[in-house]
Amino acid sequence: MYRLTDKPIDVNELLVFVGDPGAGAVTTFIGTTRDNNEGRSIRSLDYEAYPGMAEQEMARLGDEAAGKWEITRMAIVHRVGNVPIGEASVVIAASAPHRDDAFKACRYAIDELKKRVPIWKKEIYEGGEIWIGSQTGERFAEAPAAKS
Amino acid sequence: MYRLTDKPIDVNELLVFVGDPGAGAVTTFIGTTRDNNEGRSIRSLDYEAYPGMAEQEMARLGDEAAGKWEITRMAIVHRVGNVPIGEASVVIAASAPHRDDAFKACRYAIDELKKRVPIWKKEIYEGGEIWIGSQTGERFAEAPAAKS
Amino acid sequence: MKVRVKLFAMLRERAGTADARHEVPDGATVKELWDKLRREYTGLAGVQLKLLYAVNSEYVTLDHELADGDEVAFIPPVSGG
Amino acid sequence: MKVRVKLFAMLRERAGTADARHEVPDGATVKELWDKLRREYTGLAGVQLKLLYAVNSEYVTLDHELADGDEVAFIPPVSGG
Repeated sequence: MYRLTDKPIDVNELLVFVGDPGAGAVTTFIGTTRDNNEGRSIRSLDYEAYPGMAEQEMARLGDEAAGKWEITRMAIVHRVGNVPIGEASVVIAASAPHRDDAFKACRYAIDELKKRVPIWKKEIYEGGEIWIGSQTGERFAEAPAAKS
Repeated sequence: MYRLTDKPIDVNELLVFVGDPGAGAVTTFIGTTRDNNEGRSIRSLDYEAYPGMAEQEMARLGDEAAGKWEITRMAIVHRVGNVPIGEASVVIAASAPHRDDAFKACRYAIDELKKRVPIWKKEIYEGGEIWIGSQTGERFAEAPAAKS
Repeated sequence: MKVRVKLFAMLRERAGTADARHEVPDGATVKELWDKLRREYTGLAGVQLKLLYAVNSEYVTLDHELADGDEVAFIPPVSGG
Repeated sequence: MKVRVKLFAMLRERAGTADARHEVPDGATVKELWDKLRREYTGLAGVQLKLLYAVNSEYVTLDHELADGDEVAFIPPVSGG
């Protein structure tokens, strides 16, 4: 299950999806909107994705993880649009016969998602908004204006 | 939240408990009853705990994790009594400002729980039942009978 | 030939469009298309970001040759999660 | 003096009791109590497990001296999770 949604993510739906009588371990990672970042007081986050390619790249992460560890099933759901403080922007679930594989696959998926999946986050903070590029820590609001 | 229960564990209850506006990451570990172990076809598991001490030792794991990593909150709920195949025997949730801490704390908690918290599992399999001691991999059904 | 251009996040905002069709010469590369976009959308001219490029949803390099009908995405540093 | 004995899992099944009161001499150690239990419950005599011991819910060693009213738990290898 690799999906974008503009609704709150239902963690249980992912848990049901990855559940399996042969899987003794399920790990999940839930990324939620924090109320602060680098000293800025955050009101909410806006997420934008490249639909189609984003899901495809998430599925690729799942395939890669299945090649590296013995996992039973994986699910990744990422929210798009406005995400209020405390709500989940991304949920990842991985099931496996044994816990070491489930932990490693889940960690791999979130680490790689942040590097590669075409999704972007804009912080809406007190006094402004700013696109975040976590690959570099760059702040894109500061990009120089067009010269010509 | 460090608790034993003889009812199915509600993952959402733990997620709500660890949720916090300052926490950007929540990890969970869910241990479920597998339908097989070392070639035995498992029907269900029976868990027994030392009430009072079990919760105390789980809370101690949480304190230790909080000393090692920056975590916001932790919850551990372990089920006792009969646990059917596919249902959760233990759920651990950890929230943290950043994901590395949340992953490490969750992993630490389940690894140490399996070593130290006074809880025991009996496998009910096709043709018998057996107490498991995961510290050693020993099978206690094979312990020699009393000699005197 | 015609290609479809997809712009996201800060690129979308700077260009003022998310999705546009552009005419390029046969055999044009992603780089040539990007140079054209920077001429046509003044908001993109000053962009200093390290971009990634995808054609029909697969990552490619700047020298990738386009074909008629391709969907070409310009992908600023991602920040999902 | 009297102490309360708690037995779990395979120890409980072998002894046929989970919870019992036992009289021990003043200054008796956990080891002396365990030896007494093995004499009184024949099912425990053959137990070869590496046990842990807790007094009033804190792990202790075999030479720990008991006090009147202590709750003494004999803890076979755990297998939670």
